[in-house]
Formats: sequence, structure tokens, C-alpha cells
Amino acid sequence: MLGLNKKDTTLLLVVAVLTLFAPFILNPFPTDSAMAQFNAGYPDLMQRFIIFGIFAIGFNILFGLTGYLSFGHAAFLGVGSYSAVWIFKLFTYNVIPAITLSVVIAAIFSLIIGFVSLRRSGIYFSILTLAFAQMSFALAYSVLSNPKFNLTNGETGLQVYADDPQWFHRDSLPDLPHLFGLSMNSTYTLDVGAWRFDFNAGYYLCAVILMIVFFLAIRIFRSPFGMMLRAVKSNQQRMNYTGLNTRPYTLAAFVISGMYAGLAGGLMAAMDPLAGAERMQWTASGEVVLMAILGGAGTLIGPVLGAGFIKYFENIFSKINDTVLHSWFSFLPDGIEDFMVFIVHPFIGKGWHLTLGLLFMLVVVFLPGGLVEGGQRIARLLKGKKKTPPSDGEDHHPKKPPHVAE
Amino acid sequence: MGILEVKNVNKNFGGLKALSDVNLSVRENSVHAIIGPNGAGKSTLLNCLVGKLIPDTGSVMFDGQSVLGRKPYEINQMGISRVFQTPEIFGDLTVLENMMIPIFARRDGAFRMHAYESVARERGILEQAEHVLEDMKMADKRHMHAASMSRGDKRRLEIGMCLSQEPRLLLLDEPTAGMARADTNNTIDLLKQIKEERDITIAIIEHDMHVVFSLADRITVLAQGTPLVEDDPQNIKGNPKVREAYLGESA
Amino acid sequence: MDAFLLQILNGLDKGSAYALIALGLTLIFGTLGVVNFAHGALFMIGAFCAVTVQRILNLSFETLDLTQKDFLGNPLKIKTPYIESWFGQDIGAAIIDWSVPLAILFAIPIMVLIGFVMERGLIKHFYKREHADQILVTFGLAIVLQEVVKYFFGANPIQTPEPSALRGSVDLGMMIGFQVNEIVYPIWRLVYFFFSVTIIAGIFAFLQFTTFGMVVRAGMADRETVGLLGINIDRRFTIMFGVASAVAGLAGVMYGPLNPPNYHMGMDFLVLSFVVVVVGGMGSLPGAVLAGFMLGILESFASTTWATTTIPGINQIIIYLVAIIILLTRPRGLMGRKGVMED
Amino acid sequence: MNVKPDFSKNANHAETAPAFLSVWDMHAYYGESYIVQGVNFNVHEGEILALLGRNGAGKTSTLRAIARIGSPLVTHGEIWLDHQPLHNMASHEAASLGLGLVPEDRRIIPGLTVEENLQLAQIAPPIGWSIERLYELFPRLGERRKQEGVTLSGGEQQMLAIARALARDLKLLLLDEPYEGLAPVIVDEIEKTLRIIKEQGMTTIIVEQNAVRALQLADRAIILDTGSIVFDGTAAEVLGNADLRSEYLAI
Amino acid sequence: YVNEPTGGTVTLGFNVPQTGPYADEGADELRAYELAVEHLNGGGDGGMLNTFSSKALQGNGIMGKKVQFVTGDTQTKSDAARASAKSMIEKDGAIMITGGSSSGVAVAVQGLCQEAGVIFMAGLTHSNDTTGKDKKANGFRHFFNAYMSGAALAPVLAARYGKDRKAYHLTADYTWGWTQEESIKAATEALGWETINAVKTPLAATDFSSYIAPVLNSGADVLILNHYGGNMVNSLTNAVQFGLREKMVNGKQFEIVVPLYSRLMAKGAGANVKGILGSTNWHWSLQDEGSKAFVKSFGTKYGFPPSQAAHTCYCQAVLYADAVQRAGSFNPCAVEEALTGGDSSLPGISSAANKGFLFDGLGNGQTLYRGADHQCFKDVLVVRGKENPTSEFDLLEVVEVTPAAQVWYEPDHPMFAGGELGTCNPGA
Ligand SMILES: Nc1ncnc2c1ncn2[C@@H]1O[C@H](COP(=O)(O)OP(=O)(O)OP(=O)(O)O)[C@@H](O)[C@H]1O
Ligand SMILES: Nc1ncnc2c1ncn2[C@@H]1O[C@H](COP(=O)(O)OP(=O)(O)OP(=O)(O)O)[C@@H](O)[C@H]1O
Ligand SMILES: [Mg+2]
Ligand SMILES: [Mg+2]
Repeated sequence: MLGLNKKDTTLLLVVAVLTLFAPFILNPFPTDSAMAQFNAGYPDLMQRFIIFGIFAIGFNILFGLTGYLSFGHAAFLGVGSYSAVWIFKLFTYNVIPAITLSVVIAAIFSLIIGFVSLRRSGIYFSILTLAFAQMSFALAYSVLSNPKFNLTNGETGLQVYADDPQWFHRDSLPDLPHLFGLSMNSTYTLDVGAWRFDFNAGYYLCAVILMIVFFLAIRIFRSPFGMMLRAVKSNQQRMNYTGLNTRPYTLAAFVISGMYAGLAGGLMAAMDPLAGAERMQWTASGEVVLMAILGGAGTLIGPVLGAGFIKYFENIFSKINDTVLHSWFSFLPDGIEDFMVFIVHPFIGKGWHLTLGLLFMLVVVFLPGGLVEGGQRIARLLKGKKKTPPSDGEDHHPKKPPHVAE
Repeated sequence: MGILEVKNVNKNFGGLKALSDVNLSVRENSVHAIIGPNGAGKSTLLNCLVGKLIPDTGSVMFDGQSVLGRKPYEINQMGISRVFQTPEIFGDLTVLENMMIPIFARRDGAFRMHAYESVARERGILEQAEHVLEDMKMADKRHMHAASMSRGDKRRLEIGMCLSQEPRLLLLDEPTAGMARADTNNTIDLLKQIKEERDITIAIIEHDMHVVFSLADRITVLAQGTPLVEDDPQNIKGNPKVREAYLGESA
Repeated sequence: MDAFLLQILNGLDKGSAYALIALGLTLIFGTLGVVNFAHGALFMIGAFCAVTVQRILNLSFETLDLTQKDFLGNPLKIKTPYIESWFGQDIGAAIIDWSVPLAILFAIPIMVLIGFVMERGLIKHFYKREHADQILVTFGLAIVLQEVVKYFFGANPIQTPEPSALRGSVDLGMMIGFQVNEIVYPIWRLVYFFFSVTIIAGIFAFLQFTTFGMVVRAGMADRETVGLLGINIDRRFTIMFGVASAVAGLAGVMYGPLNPPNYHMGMDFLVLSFVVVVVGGMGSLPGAVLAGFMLGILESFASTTWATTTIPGINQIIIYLVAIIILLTRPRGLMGRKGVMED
Repeated sequence: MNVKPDFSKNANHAETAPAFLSVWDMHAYYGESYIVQGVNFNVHEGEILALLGRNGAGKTSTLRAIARIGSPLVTHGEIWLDHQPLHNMASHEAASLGLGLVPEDRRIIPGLTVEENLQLAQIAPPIGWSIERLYELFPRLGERRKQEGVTLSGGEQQMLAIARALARDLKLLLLDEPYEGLAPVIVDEIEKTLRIIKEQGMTTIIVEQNAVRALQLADRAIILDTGSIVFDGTAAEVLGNADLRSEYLAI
Repeated sequence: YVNEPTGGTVTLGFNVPQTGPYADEGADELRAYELAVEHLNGGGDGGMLNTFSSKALQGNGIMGKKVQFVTGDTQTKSDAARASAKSMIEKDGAIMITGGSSSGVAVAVQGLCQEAGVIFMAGLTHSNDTTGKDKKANGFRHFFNAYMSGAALAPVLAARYGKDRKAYHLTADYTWGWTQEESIKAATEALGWETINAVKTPLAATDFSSYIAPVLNSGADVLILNHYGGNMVNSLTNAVQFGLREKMVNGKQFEIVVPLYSRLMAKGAGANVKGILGSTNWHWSLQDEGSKAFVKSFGTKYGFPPSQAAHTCYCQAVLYADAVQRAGSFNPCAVEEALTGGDSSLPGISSAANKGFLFDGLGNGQTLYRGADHQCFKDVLVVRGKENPTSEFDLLEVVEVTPAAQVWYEPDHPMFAGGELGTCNPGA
């Protein structure tokens, strides 16, 4: 289907089903139960899963295929967000022009930064991208938000104000980002018994876009272009002496992944019309690196899983507080209840970072291929412990032989 | 006038004269062997031909065009392919993929962004790659990761990759080193066959005299960066200077 | 001229912190090839060694003072450190006063131990893994270390003052013929500078005048072959880790009086120290030190009013700008070795 | 045709092992691929053993397994060297017993000069030939002592790899294709050296594609095919057995 | 309206920094909120509910509905704070969001609440913009602001340090820093001080030596640190290290001023704060009934006195509850009307804008929640680092309580101009 082989078609279908039914899948617990705390099926978080999924997929096109580890990808996401909000401010709340411009501006930025940074490889490349992103962040945070020339509105983030021109805005349209009148935050809520499911317009826009870009990512991975990128990763030298110019290949990959980042940034602004400078900080760039590795760099679905994992912890675990704990353990005798709360306390609420850090370590130590490997192991167990036959070249995370002479 | 003309090439590394005043002319459709003691500058000369090194002085003309100042990929696009002394392959890719890449390079040039097409649909290229694998007797290894092959196999793969490009000039740096005798013989046959079938010129560096004398039409002996003699194989064999400097008594 | 000298001093002083942290990092990152995102955390733990020593020395018993009231109106509890009651008030107070220098003695074994445990328990399994995996595991470790410290010490900065004898500033300018108040510099900052120079010299001597450095470099390039030559490279890597960890820790201990430690100070330095190491060139110790001092000085100059009015915001981006310029003009940073982390 | 070791599974092999080096039922894997499939052989003190076979037969893997390099991973079997259980040792411990390997891809350490590469070999005991003496054996290396090892020519690197092994005081020398890339005169030279050290009592295993040369040097020969031994006998037997030669060695 | 509480409970969202540099401040805010919830639900000793001038609250929750709460982590990042607030609104059905420890976050979350149609009760936010150019109908600020700091501090500075002073400013290079600098500069210049230089320091700076070093021979005799949090702790520590406080310049003792103090940060700066003047919104040593009651119930529960952040958060929770109760509805528009729509005014100020909801008994004396911009007007404290602290909490002493009238400004004051309050948004 769509020019994909059977395996990829299945993968795409699985992703499609998962995203379309996410409002159900992510809200497995009745709204009033103690476990409802773990429900993730509310619009904002679902949108974030998708948006960061797109960001991570794009990052992985660069990192997973070429091995170039960019430590400044958040800059493109930030630039995308700023562009989108500027469209909202100047022209219209319609998301189509905003998202389009995000992608275009991010492409221009990544073309420039990529062109310069790709003159170096390895760690030198990483630090160059980091430096560009940190400069963008610093400029956005203060210099570009000075009262005379306020491009970014600094610390607070760029917002739409009532007195902004919005030339193409009409009163009949929602006062929030919308798709030809369909407001991005309009949500249809379905109550089924004790359960509640939210179907949000913005989420479904993101979901459709995700499916498109995921499909494109599959095509890229399976294309001659993708093969060339993997060849660059494997041996640039041989590539050159084989008559292929590596620079345009890597630059193209860089720009494509920058466009994905810009798209994610644009969508982020479309879901919530604010563009903050922290989006460009190194921690944000680091986050997408972690997402890709955590999920399984070089795999198609891994980065999406990694993105979901991190965002889930950030949004769900940070909200568990002692009161919630007490309600969970209230069935226990008082002393034991307090003891349990005491034990769990450091890992939730303000301790969610600790949990995340521990999980990072556990995943890399026990699942060298990332979450995808975890999934494969489970699948293998279910299939009855058969060793998988040697892959047929379809498997895109070739285990490198140990780099003894690196 | 040969297809490859090397004129007055000099190359120094620091104080070391690796190549001094090298002149070489390789006739079209011939096999030209370059032999000589270790460290004579043979690989350095090859490096100057493919753009890995730039000679300090001198000129290198391929088919009437200068190769100097061109990037390696441009030189390859001119029709020069090279096999390295230590195998250079795409270790993370499968053998089949390794074989496809040079064919893409020949078809599409230095850069072409087929980002939406599928590798699996590139029937022509797949077939061609399979064909070369058959020739190299490696078809059974097509889905192996290239890095996990034994070294002899890696070398055969690299030769295959270069042949698949149908180059006009093929540069081989010790192609059969570490190769089993059976495969060495295969390779000799293959090269002979290719030379007959195609319009190809081969320059080969080898320490295995069996290979050199089976293939070469002409031999240049390089010593300490300068050509010592250039002659037909039979004359080289008998040349006392060469025997002393290079061949030793056992040859 | 005086302003110039002053910023040079500042630069040397900032630079000595950068150089020291980068030196530790380059031992692990540039030499062992492990992308250690936990290095900042080691620096932070060093600083908290000083906090801990200070806390231990300040362990107190409480007496009630009925004449004063606390915020709830109860009698005020007066704390007296045990040290003061054991050694008398003067000596006790003096010991507490010197808690930061004393912490050095405490920090060295602790940091070396942390380095050993970290290497044996975790990093050892990651030498052959991809850099990406190293990033993930060390970043996870950094978060964990940081959160543990936060759990015990809170998020606020904690004062770890220098001994009162070394507090305050000296008028260096007057000594060399300038006017009063023209070049005034804090004593502890001068101490920090000389301390780092000493440590840097020590590490250089250790690696230069012994074969240790060569062996470790060789081991990083090709562990297998070094093992075949009868060298137990694992042990040397562990030692290297211990040394690097101690260097980071000492940098942290002495840094406390300059700026009060908090649990995230490591992260604040992390990115910067990577930049310093890479600008210095991978695998080069002198490079890291040079880059540390250079960036320190440039940063100081960029923060002068003259610089910020000429190019607004230059103080925010100077380090990154310089990094870009250097990396584009010199392929391997200032003095990087070929082939180290270039792919 | 496999040799049966003279010891049973449970005996204390240290006493019963008849030979200087005994490899008993060794199995080894690279990840999931089963490479060395139950290899048994003995080498007596002072003997030179030639280990022959096609590309990918498992020769290198066998040597690496004996040298205790972690890959391939030996999952079963025992290796005794001079009554010491090598199979329980890490590679640096094996090396300190006097085992040395000249690896097939030379493994010159990047970033170190020629001299440093040699010095590195003399950091841990037992120390063998002095560096000056090695320079006498390979004058070429002496001339290049300050050059970075990896920029040497292929043959020079091979000399360095051999010199580095001799810089240690060895009981057992494992040579993986030592003649590869060397000019015939140098090969003669090295062969002479090997004979000299043999006379001094060194035990050697040599893997070589140039089977004839290896067999002329060796006392005994083993032929490997897909990870198991298919022949174990004297070198003369191989030279005399045309079937064997043509089937496995193509000579 | 959005998230109308239907059952027997009502959910409030407490959105505070739980990770990052302000985590301790956030933790203190959270303690205050929990205390407020306890008091609202009739537990504990009732705290300031007993001293609060409005007696609408019954101790039975809000309008008879038991108060529940959810917590979230702002990470002191606009994005994360908005994500957290959104989850409270979308997932937990929170009817009001409150908290925060920085102005950037407050403005970002305030904007979100306006769009989503819930009430935002700002926590610690000191920038003029929160109720200036970024004010929103659904947002309310109890905390004081940079302008007020300047207005309160300037006379005290003049009285103590004289009118002939030369000031050198170091300013955190982001919006709060700028409004702080603008405010204090205006206030001190009005008194006759001269501004020698105003230098912006990068937000990420951890060491300020290169900014401090030139101060001494710039001719300035006062250093004003427009820094907060970690920046303030470090810049002050550095300034003291450079020996500025012992120097005589222009024949005068060199002085340092920290316009915005917080006790938690003062603790971080340790002995360096001794004798240094600044302003705060509130301090536990205040002796009015409200403050005493609050310190008592907080101190009894947690074992140490509350910070100003805790105080303002507690007040905001109580003020919100009270407004709902008085309005008889959770509808944000009704709440806005009850909270700021009144006609009462602060005594002694003649201004058309002096109109809103007047209350007392929450510390700070008589307080007006002004209708025009949703900013509270009340007494502002000028404090000084204590020379001989008796305990680890006893770091600041109140030098002067500046009356509300002195920090009053008109809603159209240039430092606050630009934004529009808009109209309340009840959401769906
Ligand atoms: N980058 C370099 N720096 C310094 N010297 C070099 C460098 N590259 C090569 N050389 C020296 O130049 C000489 C010629 O080297 P080259 O590799 O061309 O020899 P070769 O003829 O190919 O020998 P072999 O048959 O052993 O491969 C050698 O002595 C080598 O040490
Ligand atoms: N790192 C590796 N991972 C997986 N398989 C490997 C690896 N290295 C070698 N092999 C496989 O092990 C088999 C034996 O390889 P080995 O290198 O021992 O052969 P060899 O006899 O030395 O061959 P050659 O003469 O080509 O050097 C080969 O089939 C090869 O594909
Ligand atoms: Mg060569
Ligand atoms: Mg081999």
C-alpha cells in the first residue's frame, strides 16, 4: 500500500489506529477512580505526544540515518513557533498559513546552520549546532525582546494581544487558532459510564499530520536517499571515493529534520498560541536527543515512543502529590500507609526528575536498543521464545560492531 | 599517449620525499602493475590519482583532463575507481546494499535526492548488484552485515563495488592481499575476463608476484619514490636490479 | 589600562574554574571517549562535600534561652556546635571557619571513590556502546545525583564561606603603582586561581612524566591491542576516572565560597564545559586548559560596558560565537588530536 | 582426523596436558553466530604450527580466542599454555604469561609514533628485544621512529606489528598473516627471523594464505574449514597430499 | 462556564515550581495552599480566616463544596507551566489556577487562563507587566510589583544614604529585570540620585565578578542589584567578596541595595545580607493580627515561619474562595465582579481608579483589589538584613512599613501602559 512493503504498511496502520483511538487508549481508568491520575487522554497531553513525536521523528532522520548528533535542534522548533505566532499576530488565526510558514522558516534556518555546521563532523558538529542554538536562545530571551525591537517578547513568550493587527481576522471566526473556523481547542466529550473521553479538534489535526509525516519518514528510510545516508554514517571516505558527494546528502537530511522540527514548533503554537524562548534552550535540544535514544535511534517508531515516555512522566508523574498517595494507600493500616507514602514520596511530584533519571539508566542498561527493543523482547516472549531469524536487511538499527578503534 | 599521464609528480611529507619526479604513462586497455619495496610510495601515488592527496608539483591527466584540484567524488565520476589497501566498505550496511551504492553513483551522479522512491523498487539496480555478487561468488552473503565478514571477503566485496561502477580506470592497491589462493585465482580470472570484455584500464599494486605476472602487460618498479624501471613482465623478472631491491631470491 | 588589567584578572579567575572543570572532563571525555554528562554533577558533589563538612562541624546541641522567644513565641533554642564545646569556643570556631579548606581532605577520598564506583558499576559497560547511549546513561545519572542532593539539601543555594582570614579583598593596583580602588580583587579568587594552576600542573606532570597518559590514550584508541600487550587497561581507566572525578570535586569544593552551591550548579556548568573541551580540541589537555582560560577572559571582556554597548547582547553569546569561529577556522579546535570523536 | 587430547574431561589438565599449548574442544561465538565449532589441537614447545584454510574458515577467530580477546566469546572448552589455564584469563593476563599476537589488520595504535607503539609493548613485563635491536631487524622503522604509526605504508605497518610482538618476551607467538603486504625480500627477511627465534625455543602458530611459504617454515599444519579442523598432521604431509592441497588450499 | 463544579467538591489547581532553582519557594507556596485548603474546609485553627475582614467563608469549603486540589510543576518555564495548567483545566476540571514564582510564568499562565476561561490568582510575580501591559480580566495579583518596590524604597534610601548619591545598576537581562530597573531608577532619580551606569547581566550568568569588578572605580557609591533568586544570591555574594561594603567612595560609605528581597534567598546569601536594604511584600515578624495568626498556624504545622511567597499564595486562595462565596457562583465573571468590582476605596487617595474590593486582616493592613487592573494595593515593607540573627529564619528586619498611598499609581502610568484588561472570559 502507498508504495510500502507489508511490514511497513502494518506499522503505518498500527500507528494510525493508535493515534485515532488515542482518546480511548490513553484514558483506560474511570474518571473518579484513584488510577485516573494515570490517564493521559486529555487534549493537551495528547497533542504534546504527537507534536514531540513529530519532532523526534524528524530528529531521527538526521541522527538515526546519518549519525550526525545535532545538539541544537530545538532552535528550529523555537523558530517555527515564533513564525507561527507572528502569523497569528499579523494576519490570521487560521493555522494553515502559520504552520506552512513555520516549516519554511525552519527550513531556511536549518539550511544556513546546517551548511555551516556540516563542515565538521562528530563532536565538533554537535558543539557547533549547540552553539548556534544557544545563541538563538540567548538572543530570543533578551536581546530580541528589547522594547524597541520586540521580536520574541523574551521570558514571557510571544503572545497574541488584542491590539495586534490580525489583518485577515473576521469577527465570525474564533479568537483562537482555528482551521477555517474549527477552533483548535474545541473538544467533544463522550461520557461512557464512569469513563470520559475527549475528542479534540487540534489533536486530530496533529494526528493527521503525524500520519503524513510518519509515512514520509518511512519512505525516506526505505529510499535510496535513506540508504545513502546510512552509508554516510557507515563510511564517509568510501562514499566519497564511490563518486557520491556526501555534503548535499547530509545537508538535505539536516534540512528535512529541521523542517520536521519547524512543523512541530508551528503545531505547538497552533495548539497553544504562545512561543517561549525556553523552547530553544539546550535542555530542549537535549530532550529530543534523549527521546530518540530512549525510544531507539535509527528505528522508525522508537523516537515516537521515547517522546511519549518523557512527556508522560513530565505531565503525569509531576502531578502526583502526597494527598494522592494517601488516597491510593488508604486501604492500608495507618502506619503502613504512612510508610508507603514515605517510600514513594521521593519519586513523585517534585521528585519526578529522579524517577525519570533512574528510568533513563535502567532503559539504556537493560535495553540497549531502547524501548523498541523492549517491545521486541515482549513480542518474542509472546511468540514463544523463538529466536528471530537473521534480519532481511529490513531492520534499520544495525548493531555496530564494537568501535574498538574510535 | 596513455589514458593516464603522470608527469613530474613530487610529494613530500615533512622532510620525507615520498614521491620524487614520478613519470608514468598507462596505456588504455592495459594492465599496468606498480611494484616496489615497502614504503616506496606506491600507495602515495595512488592517493594522488584519486584526490586523497594533492601532489606538491607535477600534473596528473586522465583522458586528457587534469584530475588535480578535483574532489574525490568528482574524480570518481570521471571514471576512476579505487580499491584500498585496507578494505573500505560500508560496514553497517548489508553486502547487497554495499553493492548497490556504487551503481547508484554511476547512474545518478554525485548527488540525487531520491527520497520518496523505494529501494525495493529499483529493480534495475538490484539486478545489477546481484549480478556482480554472482560474479564475485558472494551471492550467498548478500544479507550479511559487511562488517562481520572475514577480511578476505571484505576485500572481494570492495573489488566488486569498484567493478560494478564499470570504471574506465580501475586502481587496485594490493587487491589479493590476505585472500585465499582459490579466491586469488578467481580474482585473476575475473580481472582478465573484465579486461577482455570491457573497455577498461587497470593499474595494480601487488606484492604477490603470481598475480602480477599473470595479469600485467607492463610493470613499473618504484623505489624510494622514483620509478626504477618500466618494462615488460619478462624483462622485469630477469632484471638484476629489481631482483636485488625487491624480489629477493625466492621469486 | 586598569580596566583592562581588571578584566584580565577576572578572566583568569573565571577561566580557572572553566579550565579545572574542563580538565576533569577532558580526562574522561577527550581521553577515555566517554561523553560524560554527569561531570557537572561531580563538580556539584564536590561543592556539597564542603557543605557536608560544614554541616558536620556545625552539629550542635540545643539549649533553651528563656529570655528570648522564637517566631511562635516559645523560648528560643540556642545552638552550640559540639566542636566548640569540645575544643573551646576559639579553637572550635576556628575549625568551623576553616571548613572549606578542611573539606578538601574530605572530598578527595570521597570523589575518588565516587569515580571508582561510577566507572566500575556503570561506565565500564559503556565504553564500547555508542556515544548516544553514553549520553543517555550519564544524563540519567546526573539527574539522579542532582535529585538526591536536592532531597537532602533543598534547592536553595547554601553559603559555604571562605575562612575569615582569606575573606575580603586586596588592592593589587596599589602594589603596582595604581590609584587606590582601581584594581581591587578578592583574596579567595586569587586563592582559587593559584589552586587551579597547582592542580593543573599536577595533572600535567602525572600524565606527562609517566607513561600513564600514553597508555590511556592508546587504550582509548584500541583497547584490544593494548590488552594484548599485557596491560590491564581496565584498571587504568578506573584510576583515570577516579582522578577526573577528584579534579571535578576539588574544583567544586573550592568554588563554594565564590558562589554559594546549589543542586543544579553542575548543569549550569555542563554545557559550557563541553564547549570548552571541544574548543580546546578533543583529547588535548593543554587545549582544554587553554580554551578554559581563553573563554574566561573573552567572557570577561564581553561583559564590559564598552563591549555591550558596541554590540548589544555580546555578553550573552560571546562563548558560543567564539566557539563557532574557532571550530570553523580550526577543524579540531585549538589543539585537538586527529580522529578523536570525529565520527 | 581430529586429535583427541590425551586427557579426559574431569582430570586435572594442568598435569596431564601433554603439550605446551593445548586447545581442547573450543567453541566460540560472535554474538549469535557460531564460528569456532569445537576445535582440538596441541602444539609442542618450540614447534611452528601452520593454521591454514579458506577465507572465513575461522583462523583469525581461533587465534583471537586463544589470545583471550573477548570477541569471539569462548563459550566452551579449555586452553592450556605451559600448564596455565588460559581459558580463565583476560587477554592482558594471557599476555603477561608470554603470549603475543600479531593481528591480521596490524592494529597500529593511532595517535602514537612508531617508537611509542614499541614502548607501549614494553610497559608491562615480560620485556623482550630492545627497541634498538628491533630497529636493527627493521631499519625502515628506525628511520621512521618519530612518524605517527598509522601513516606508515602498509608494509611498514606490518613490520611494526611484528616488531611490537617481539618487543615482548614471548613463549607463544601467534602470527595472523604476517607476510601480507610485504615485499618478497622482506618476507625472506622475516622468515629468517622466525627461524632464529624458533631456534631460541619460541613456539609459534602462523596463519598464512601463502600456504607454501608457511608450510616450508612449519613443522606441523592444521587445516580449518567452517570452524572445525579437517586436517592435522605434519607440514610435509600437506605438501605431499595433492587432494588436500587442491581442496582446501587451491595449490 | 467551563469546569463548573457539579458534585460536592470543587477543584483548585496549584501550579508551582517543584523542580529547578525555585523549587524551595514552590514547596513553600504549596505548603501555604495546603494550609489554606485545610482552613477553607474547616480544619486546623482557621488561620487568617479568623482575622479576614470579610466573613463570608464558613469553614465548610466554598459554597458548601469541599475544596480539593491538584498540583503541578511549572519548572519555571512558560511552556511547562502552561502544559501543567492545561492539564489541570482539561483533565482535572480545575476551576481556578494559582501559583508561580516568576513573572514570565505568571504572564504566560494568566494568558492561558484568559483563553480557557478560568480564574488565575497569581503567586509570586513582581514584574510591572503582570498587571501592566499583560494584564488580563481573568487574572489577579495580590503580590506587590517593581514600581511599588521603587516607590517604597526610594524615600528610605534618601533618608539613610542622602540625596547626593551615584548609583550603579546591575540588572537581570529579562523583562522582570528591566521593569525593576526602570522603576527603581525612576524613583531614585526623582530624589536626586544620579545613575552612573546600568548594566544588563545575562540570565544564565552564575558568576558576576566581571560585572562587579568595574563598579568600584566607576565613581558610583551605591550598587543596586536588580536580581532575584540565584542571580541575587550570587551577585550579592560577589559584591561583598570584592569588598565593596568596606570601601569609601566620594567620601561616603559604599552601599548595596537589593530592591526585591525574599527570605529564602536571603538565607542563600547568608551573612552577606547584613545591613542591606530592600523591599518585600510581607514578613513573618509583622505584628498585626492577621500575620500573627498566619505565622502561628503555618509554624505549628510545618515547624518554621512562612515566606512571603507562602503568604501571598495563602491570601490568593482565601481571597478567591471568599469572592466565590460572596458572588454565590463559581462563574469567573461573577468572581471577577466580587473580587474587584466593588466600589470601596483606600482612604487617603483621591483617584478615580481608587475603586475595587477593600479588605483587611490578611497582613499588610487595609488592602484594595483594584478594579482597573486587578492589582492589590497595600502597605509595602522596607527591610534590612539583620546584623545579629537569632535563628536561621531571622534574617530580615522591617525598617519601615510604607503606606499604600505612597506606592499608589494610576492605571495609565507609563510603566504599566500598553495592555488591555479585556473582558472576563467564562470559557465554554
Ligand atoms: N601522512 C604521512 N606522513 C608521513 N609519512 C608518510 C605519510 N604517508 C606515507 N608516508 C611515508 O611515505 C612513504 C611511502 O608510503 P606508501 O604508503 O606510498 O608506500 P607503499 O609503496 O604503498 O608501501 P607498501 O607496499 O608497504 O604499502 C612511506 O615511507 C611512509 O612511511
Ligand atoms: N565481528 C564479527 N561478527 C560476526 N561474524 C564475524 C565477525 N568476525 C568474523 N566473523 C565471521 O566469522 C567467520 C570466520 O572469520 P575469521 O575472520 O576467523 O576467518 P579467517 O579464517 O581468518 O578468514 P580470512 O582468511 O578471510 O582472514 C567468518 O565467516 C566471518 O564472517
Ligand atoms: Mg601501500
Ligand atoms: Mg583472518
